[in-house]
Amino acid sequence: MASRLVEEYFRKETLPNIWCPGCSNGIVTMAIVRAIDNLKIDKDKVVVVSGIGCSSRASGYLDFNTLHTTHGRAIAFATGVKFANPELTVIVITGDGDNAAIGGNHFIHAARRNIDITVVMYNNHIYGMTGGQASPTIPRYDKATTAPYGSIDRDFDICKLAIGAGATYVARGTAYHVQQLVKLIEKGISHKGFSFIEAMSICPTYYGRRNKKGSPADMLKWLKDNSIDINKAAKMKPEELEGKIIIGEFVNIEAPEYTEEYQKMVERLKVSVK
Amino acid sequence: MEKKLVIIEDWCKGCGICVEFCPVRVLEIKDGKVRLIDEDRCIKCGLCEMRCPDFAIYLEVKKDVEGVNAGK
Amino acid sequence: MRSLEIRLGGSGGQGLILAGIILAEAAILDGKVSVQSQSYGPEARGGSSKAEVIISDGPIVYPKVLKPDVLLALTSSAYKSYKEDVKETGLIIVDDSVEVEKESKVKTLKFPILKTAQEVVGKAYVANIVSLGVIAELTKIVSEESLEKAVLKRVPAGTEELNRKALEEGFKLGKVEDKWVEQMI
Amino acid sequence: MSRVLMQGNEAVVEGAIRAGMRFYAGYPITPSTEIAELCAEKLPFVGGKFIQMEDEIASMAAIIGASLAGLKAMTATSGPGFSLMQENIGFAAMAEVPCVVVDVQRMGPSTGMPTLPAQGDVMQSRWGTHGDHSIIVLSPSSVKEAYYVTIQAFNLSEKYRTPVVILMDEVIGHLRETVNLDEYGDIEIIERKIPEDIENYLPYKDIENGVAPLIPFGKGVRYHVTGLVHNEKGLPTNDTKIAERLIKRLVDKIEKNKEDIVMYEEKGEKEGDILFISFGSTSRSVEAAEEELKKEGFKVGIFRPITIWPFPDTRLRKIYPKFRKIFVVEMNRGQLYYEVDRVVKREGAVENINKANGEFFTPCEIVEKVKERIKNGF
Repeated sequence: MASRLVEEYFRKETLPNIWCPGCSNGIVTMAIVRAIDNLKIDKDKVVVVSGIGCSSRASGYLDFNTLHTTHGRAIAFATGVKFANPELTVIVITGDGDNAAIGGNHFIHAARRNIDITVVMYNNHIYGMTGGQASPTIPRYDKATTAPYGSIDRDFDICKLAIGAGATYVARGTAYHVQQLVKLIEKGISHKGFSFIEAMSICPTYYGRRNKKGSPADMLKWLKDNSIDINKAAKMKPEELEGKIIIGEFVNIEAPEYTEEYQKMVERLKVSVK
Repeated sequence: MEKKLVIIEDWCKGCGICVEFCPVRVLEIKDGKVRLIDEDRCIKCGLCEMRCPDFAIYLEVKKDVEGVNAGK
Repeated sequence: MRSLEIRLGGSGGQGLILAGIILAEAAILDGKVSVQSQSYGPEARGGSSKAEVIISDGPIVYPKVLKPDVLLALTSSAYKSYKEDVKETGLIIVDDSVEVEKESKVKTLKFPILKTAQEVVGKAYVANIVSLGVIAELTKIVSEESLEKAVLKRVPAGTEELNRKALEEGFKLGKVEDKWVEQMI
Repeated sequence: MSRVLMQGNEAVVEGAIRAGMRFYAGYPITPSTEIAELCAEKLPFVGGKFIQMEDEIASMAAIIGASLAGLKAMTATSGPGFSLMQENIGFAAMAEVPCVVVDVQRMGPSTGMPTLPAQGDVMQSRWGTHGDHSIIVLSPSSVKEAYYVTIQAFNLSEKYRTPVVILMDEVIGHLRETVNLDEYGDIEIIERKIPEDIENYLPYKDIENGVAPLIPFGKGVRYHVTGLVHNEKGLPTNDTKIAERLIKRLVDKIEKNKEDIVMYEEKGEKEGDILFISFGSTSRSVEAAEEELKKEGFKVGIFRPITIWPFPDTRLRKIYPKFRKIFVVEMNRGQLYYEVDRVVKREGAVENINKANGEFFTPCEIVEKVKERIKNGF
């Protein structure tokens, strides 16, 4: 036996998961499951699509319709699934390498279309599956196997990118603030349109060791101590926010949703043909 | 309503997250696995389950006399 | 089995590909078999443009024009590029703005196609339809009725009258006394 | 429908809709763009979906997703886009998702000559994606056949749960011909069957033709689809025995059913001097060349594979011994030639006639090249 959530929503024969000890991917995956459970969505109608990387392995453990695709392309596959059958609830599980580097183009265009897909990006600043290379979200001057002297790249704020590309629900949570993360994911799934939730995660094995971040618990504590709620952040000066993680809801707006717009066009055409 | 803390040893990787975030410090890592030191002091808050990356520790909720499922 | 090859040459934007399609569809309405192909430069307008049509009584195996029986050239460059390919027994139709060789082995006729489109019909862009009128009148490769039907099926809604007039003006231009026409038929 | 003038690209769309295609995702590229444009125009009226994606990688991904969600799906492209699609074509092969990819070939490599024809993607269509797999590739040589071949592409993709490539070329894609599609009469359309017993459904078990019926997402069977090596449930595994069984099944389901899959056409003499082998638009030039050579007293036969991959080798083995010389004519530097040479194990029997400059073969050129090659006898 396992917990009710595991019994109900996981493929038990695939557990234990392959993630390293202390990896927060399991925490975020369970947060997604809690959100689906809270919303009481029929699991036959849920499709979880993932790309390639550590976090993308989550789809295999989950007892939904699951699609583990190619590197960076999860959102493009998900677009096909959702557009073909808009009744399905489509959730994309992706990572910072999968989504912000190789998958960046699909990400911005899905946001632009405002197609009703919820993307949860596990951001651990590193490519874990391939052994710790720098991702587009690695903090500047932090180290990775491909940035042995510290990364000189500027790091990417993916929430800002999502907002710029037209996503209609954008939020950031962390693997420490689990209750809040569950709520943000719930709201993202309920939201009609393209929803993006960035889940700040920890990779104790590659990112943590190389950058001397301590134990998994230390890394979660760091998330706790360095996260600032968006409402509080609004009252703070830029220099006070330097190096901090702003968490909460950035955008929650209504806009025409892609699959509905297509259906409306079809209805209009039917009328005009008659 | 009765709650019981359950540990799935096979799934536990001994990362120690639950130990650190237990508000009453009743968990420890022994031989690479988590262990409940003192059941009486456990307040069944569920924070360990919330942050366990391996789904290896959880509160089992048993139905009470009225038959209300407290899990939902 | 008789088979006629027609090449329409000019510049991009003159509507020659559409003209080729219309000619091919008119032939089908006449109960014949036709194919149409085209080539164009990368530019949608202004580059060179070529459309080809083969009209036959039976199946057409090789779908491209090798030796045109009829060449239409609306520009000098089209004339220069394609005149050598035309069969000796064929016909070259050019716009009167095109300077033609005096010593041409192939029968060559000049018509004010572009001018008629611009000044008589009133729109430069119907030169393609004027051309079709000229070709049909001269060669009888398609019937006038079928050609008119094909034109009206393909031109944009709202331009039917304009194109009908363009076709008529083309027919008028093409009414010339010439032995070649009898040979062709 | 009766007799109409139809473009090759248009015939593909007509065939696809007839076959039940209700999802198209694509990205504009010459000389295939008319396919996307016509799908955008027509699909809303038949209950279908059209989406213009951000690139060809996404287009290929979207049709796989749509197919898993239950719609017959297609994309179309040309060389550069076909290159971009390769990884996800491999995913469709590995995850066994039915879909149809049209490659209207143009002159390459790279950007090449976008408006001019070529047949340089023969090997790419077979081996373009990495790893061992089999694939079905069909090549029509007329507008009418483009319609028929597209319907069969969907049928084969459903029957064998595989991506099917329609290898067209600029000549057939842009050519308009007089066609009467009614002449085909009723064509059988293969639909997806949902099995009675979905309780014990295994998406990757060999039930029939090497595959299990594909139950779309959302129908109550929750299974996993992955590009990783997987067991019958679809779950990833590193078990080398399972891997071997899987790859063998993926290859065998096509190679062992070759006789059901292959289509070809034979014309001219059954034995004689010259056997021409060509496909797609080039076979139109070859047919015209054959007429010329016949007039000059040569005995000429034509073998035209419509299914390029798997190659119809069983049939070719029966035919070729009766000819003295075999010429493979293609608009490339020699690709199908190697496959023919593999089948015909006779020293010096197979020669290639090639052209790779964006020009369509004229019958005359072929005749001249043949005469040049045989001037010192066969």
